[in-house]
Amino acid sequence: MSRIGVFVCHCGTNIASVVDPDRLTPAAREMPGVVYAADYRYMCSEPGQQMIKDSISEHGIDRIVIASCSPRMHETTFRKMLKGTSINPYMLEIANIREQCSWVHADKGRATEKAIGLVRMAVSKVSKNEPLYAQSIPITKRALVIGGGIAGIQAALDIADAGHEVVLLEREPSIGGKMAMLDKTFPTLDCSACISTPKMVDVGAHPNIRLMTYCEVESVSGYIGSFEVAIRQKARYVNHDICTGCGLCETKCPVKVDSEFNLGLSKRPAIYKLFPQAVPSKPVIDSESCRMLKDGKCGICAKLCPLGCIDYKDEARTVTESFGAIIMATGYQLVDWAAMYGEYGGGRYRDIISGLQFERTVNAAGPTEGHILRPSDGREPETVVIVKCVGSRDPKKGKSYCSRACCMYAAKHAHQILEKLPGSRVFIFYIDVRTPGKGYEEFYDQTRMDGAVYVRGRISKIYEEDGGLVCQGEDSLLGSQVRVRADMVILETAMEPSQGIEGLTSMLGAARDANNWIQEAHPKLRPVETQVGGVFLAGTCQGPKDIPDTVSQASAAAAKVIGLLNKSEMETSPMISAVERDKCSGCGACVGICPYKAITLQEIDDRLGAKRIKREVASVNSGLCQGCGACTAACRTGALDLLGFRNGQILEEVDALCL
Amino acid sequence: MSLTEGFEPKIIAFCCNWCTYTGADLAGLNRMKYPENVHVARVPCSGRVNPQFILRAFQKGCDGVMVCGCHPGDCHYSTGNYFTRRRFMLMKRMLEYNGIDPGRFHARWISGSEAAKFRDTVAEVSERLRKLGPNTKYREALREGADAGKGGAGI
Amino acid sequence: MSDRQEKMRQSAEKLLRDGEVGYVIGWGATRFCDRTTPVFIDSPEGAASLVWNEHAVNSLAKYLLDDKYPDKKIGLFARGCESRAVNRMIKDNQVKRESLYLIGVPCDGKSSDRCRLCRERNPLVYDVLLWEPEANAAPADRFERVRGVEAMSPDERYRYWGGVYDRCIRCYACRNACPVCSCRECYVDMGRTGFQGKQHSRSDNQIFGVTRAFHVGDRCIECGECERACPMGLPIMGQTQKMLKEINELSGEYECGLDADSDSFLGRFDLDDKDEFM
Amino acid sequence: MELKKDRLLEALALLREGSDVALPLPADDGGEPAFRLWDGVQEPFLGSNTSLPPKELLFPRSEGMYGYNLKTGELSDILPEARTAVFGIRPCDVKSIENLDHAFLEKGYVDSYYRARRDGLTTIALGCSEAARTCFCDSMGVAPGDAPGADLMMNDLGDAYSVKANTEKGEAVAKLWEGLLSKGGAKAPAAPACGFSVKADDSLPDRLTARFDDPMWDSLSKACIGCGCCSFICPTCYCFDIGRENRGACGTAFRCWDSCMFSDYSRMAGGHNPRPSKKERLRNRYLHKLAYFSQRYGATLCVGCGRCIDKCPANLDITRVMDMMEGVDANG
Repeated sequence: MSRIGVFVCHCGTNIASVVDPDRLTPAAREMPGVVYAADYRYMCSEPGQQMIKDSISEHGIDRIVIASCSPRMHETTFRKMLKGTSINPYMLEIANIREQCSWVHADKGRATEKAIGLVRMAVSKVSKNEPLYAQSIPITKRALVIGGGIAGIQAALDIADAGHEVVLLEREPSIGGKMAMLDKTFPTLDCSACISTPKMVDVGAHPNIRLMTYCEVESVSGYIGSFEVAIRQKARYVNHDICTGCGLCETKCPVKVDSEFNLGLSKRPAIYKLFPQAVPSKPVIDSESCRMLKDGKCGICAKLCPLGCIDYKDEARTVTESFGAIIMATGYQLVDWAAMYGEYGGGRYRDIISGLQFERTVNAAGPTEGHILRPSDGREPETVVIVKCVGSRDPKKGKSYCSRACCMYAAKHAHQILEKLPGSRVFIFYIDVRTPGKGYEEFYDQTRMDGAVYVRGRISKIYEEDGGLVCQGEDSLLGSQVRVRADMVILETAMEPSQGIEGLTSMLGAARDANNWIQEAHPKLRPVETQVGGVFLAGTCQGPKDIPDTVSQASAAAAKVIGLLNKSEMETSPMISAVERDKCSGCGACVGICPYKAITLQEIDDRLGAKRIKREVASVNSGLCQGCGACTAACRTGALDLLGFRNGQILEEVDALCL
Repeated sequence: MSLTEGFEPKIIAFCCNWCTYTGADLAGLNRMKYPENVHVARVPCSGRVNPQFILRAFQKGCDGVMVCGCHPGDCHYSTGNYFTRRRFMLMKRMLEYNGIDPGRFHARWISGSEAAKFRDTVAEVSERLRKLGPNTKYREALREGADAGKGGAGI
Repeated sequence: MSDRQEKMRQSAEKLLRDGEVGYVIGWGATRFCDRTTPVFIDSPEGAASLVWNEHAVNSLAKYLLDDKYPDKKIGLFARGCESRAVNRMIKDNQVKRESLYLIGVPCDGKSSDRCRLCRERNPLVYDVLLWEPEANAAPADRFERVRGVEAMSPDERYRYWGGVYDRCIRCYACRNACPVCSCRECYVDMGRTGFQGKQHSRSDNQIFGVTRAFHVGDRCIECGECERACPMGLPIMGQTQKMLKEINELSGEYECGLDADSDSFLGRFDLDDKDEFM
Repeated sequence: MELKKDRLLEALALLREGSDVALPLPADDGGEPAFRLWDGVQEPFLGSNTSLPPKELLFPRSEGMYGYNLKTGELSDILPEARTAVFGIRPCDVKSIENLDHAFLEKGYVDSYYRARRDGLTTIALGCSEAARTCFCDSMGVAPGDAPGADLMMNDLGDAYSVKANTEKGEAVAKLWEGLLSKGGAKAPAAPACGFSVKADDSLPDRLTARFDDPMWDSLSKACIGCGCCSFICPTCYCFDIGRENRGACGTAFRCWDSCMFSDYSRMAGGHNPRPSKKERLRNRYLHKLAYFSQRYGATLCVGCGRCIDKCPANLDITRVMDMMEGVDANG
């Protein structure tokens, strides 16, 4: 018979206020196999853990049940604690009497009754637990960073500086991401390029970083320590090994298409660098618009190129690389406000632009060399209206969340307009002004001092009237309708996950939250990790945030990867499938179920009476198996069982519940 | 006073650790309230739930059984819930074909962020089972009432 | 009928004389004229005891599992149901095609209710074919009985199946006659894993009935041997055919044992499988 | 004495006041007829013998033995207190009950559960008027028309049944039916002979055990599929397995039918099995039925009811080994 110890946690009042420990602990003492039961205010605290360790040695306990918060919170904590005792860390079961009992039930009596049921289930399950021992798997000392924005750049640099090899993957022809588009950054108003371009150059020159631009992830297999990633290099039609980036080819290309980088405010040729400071500063040919590639006529760039870098026959190639860890830094994109809000003209009025389009307009390297001009007639606007929370905080038509950074960059835009166009007037329509960072509130005060007029209320309609844009809304502080004739309107639109995030996350097995942002493992405990071992995340792909938060998250994710790659081996969870050979008939029903291809049929020698025979049995590769258990349900005879969640254990839980 | 007044159904819910169990925890974090009838048994993936556990649960005394997992496509182990779907599309029909009342077995996809959906599902199942009353099926000895111990040789 | 019997005897005798097979599995006479019993002929003279008449009802394929590692090939007379069972056991990795010598004997319909359901009289796989294939008789409506039970109310259904499983004596003839049941050790014999008690109670019988249907349902070749073998005449196929009916509805026309490599329904998945668990 | 046929139900109803009455009853949904407790209304099935033997009256498929509580260490016995009268039991089944008595009550060990049911049982035998195809009871020392071991013997005289009491229990029943019985009950018509006969004399046990290593066992057992059908419908198979049903700290131990034909019947810890293949198991079953039991108790265990011949999925036939002993093999 097992000697079980049950330890009930009060969790301060979180549990004890609803589940009565003075009824639960004695009830636990009565359960079959329980030799000791005690309760304490904070079981996960140092004295709490010490009390458990002392009781174990004192009462000869060989397995424990802790009735406390969710196992997702402190199962690892209590397992580490058990490492210091005579008990194997897996002789532990946790009854979740907080998140799934005291916090969700009001009636004290019935909640305690349920807690007793949950503890009985845990006690019956632990009676069938067995000691398990971790295995170790090799770690490939290379990291993959997906996404070349500031998050990816910062993470790649940190990992590379720590001496590990990094591959930085970017979908666009150049790294830089959204930050490269910006003019100034708040709150210090230092120029965005002065921060990001040096880092981009460092990335380009770093011996440990291999830059793979114009590439996409095609497929991912394997698991932490040995991911196999197939990377599809899109056809560039320019040989980057020889090209010096002189730019001659770009000058004569007859094609003029909208520049994605300048968000349609200017045109670009078919052979182009994303922006002047691009890294790598070498052009690519856009196969959709290049006349030579589409209809076989032209070829001017090939004639012009002194080194003959142009190769119209170039094809996409796929290369498979192995990595120990992956960081997702895929960033964000702005919502399509025109589709969301017909009231703002639905995109008909050219002088209504998004925040990023304004960044390009005010940027010295932008289409207007930094002069704030109206896209329609190129005149300098006198009155500018900035509308905040366009698409954010609007569950009905847009996104329910706040996009965090717009309050600050709206103030920045106002400051830039007032500075560059003396005598101009700026109205900012807001619901709230959120300035949660260091120096943010002071920046906002300064903007108001500079003369930006903050009007509290939403703009309900914008329409054109004799050359100007009438913004009609309300001023909820004055409680009156407001109409402003503006020459230009900037909409500070909501952020949303970048296009294609669904495909990437399903390939990696990472989950997404209700708004499609990548789901972090735990907001406080593991903010830069995903639920998939070895897959981390940084920046706005996890949710809207500003550049300071993005950079700190990038360094945090890099630190996690460095921690992983510093080890040559890593312990894996021992809760994986195991085969009982003399029960296995070798039918192979399990082989096709395993998503990790961890099960193969293996020939073994055996004896049938006096006769020597060879027969096939299933065998589980402990490195590949992630312990999902889908194979065990396919095994009819129960030869394949999941350690830690054995059929016997789960059935005990079912029986215990039904007493 | 209906027959099932004061009857508290006993429901076991096999919840996948990565989605539904997380959603249930999230419901706790948000202090949502739901009936006490559902006891959660954590499994690594809904694919781990062997349809035979359901038969066992009904035999041993559960009034209702739930199997909850990630939405297809979100499985932490990528394909676990595709198998769950097929297995329980069949087992649900086999149970009803063998006489188990249709309201007693439920399989639902509840993701880690759908705390409200977890609460509503639990409330809905508990209420429905409170109306259905206790499950007497799948638990008898041989002939209804014939006890193998006392006389008549249990035939 | 007797010239076919003669052909069978000659082919068996020749195989045994040439030493191409270790033994041949066929049907032999019993004390009663309307019953045959499987015989295992291992000498050319023994071939004379082979019998072929409308009472050769037993399906012979399952005996291959008693000798999974033969020194020489095993001869087996194969009708439609035997060949589907052989396909089944090959796919389940229990028998190797190269250790079998299949003597194709197209079936002319035997005197058992299980033949009512027959959809394939001619052997789908064989090494030699002794006579011309037979025309398939129009099979009975495949899911007629299942629809009958489905039409009942839940309580009626429970009483119907409850009555059936009251009479089950757990002799496991259904399991031991079934070519799909090829586990080394059946889950029901393993009390320790706790899935199922050894107790003969209505609920344990029900659980055995439904569990076995679930285990074999998506691989069942519908030969009907389980019902023929059951001493208590229980409608065992009623359970497995419910599984097949549902699989047909969920993923289109579905029949097992027609070849030796197609995957079973529960062994694979489609992204756009029907889903009602949203 | 004699009981008119049309007064049979009346007589059985009288019996039913004092104790349960078990009759061979047709199954309510077209299944096999079997001995079941009579509800006082249903017409008994007297056409031929039932496929499930009456042994369930004494040795049910599954019965609780004792309850226990792990926490308190308390044990509680579960003794059946059954008082049953069974009508329509055939001479071969009456002989099988005698054989069960040997196994359960003699040689120094009395099975208390069997004892309790056996004491409460009154057997009212009914002689056979015609033999089923698979019957061979007259070869096994059982008279189709007479059952000396029964408490009360009745034979079908056409429009009435002759009634002869053999034991006090029989006399008690005869006394109970006094009002219904009438004079007559002359000698019963000659009992029918079985369709075939086999030689099962006193020397069979020794001759059989002598051929323990004979290759005939191989050919006999090849067609067996190893199910428990023959054991569970055999009136004289009495093997059982013991299991436990736990519900938390308390539980009950039960015993249920087991069959020596199962592959795991004689498997020991560590996997060794003295009877690893069908050959050993079938040989053991036939030798137990025809040799070992008579060597130990002096009576052949097989009573020739023919149920195993009728119901075997592979049509094996125990009489074939007896024919082979005589150098004749009916199967050729």
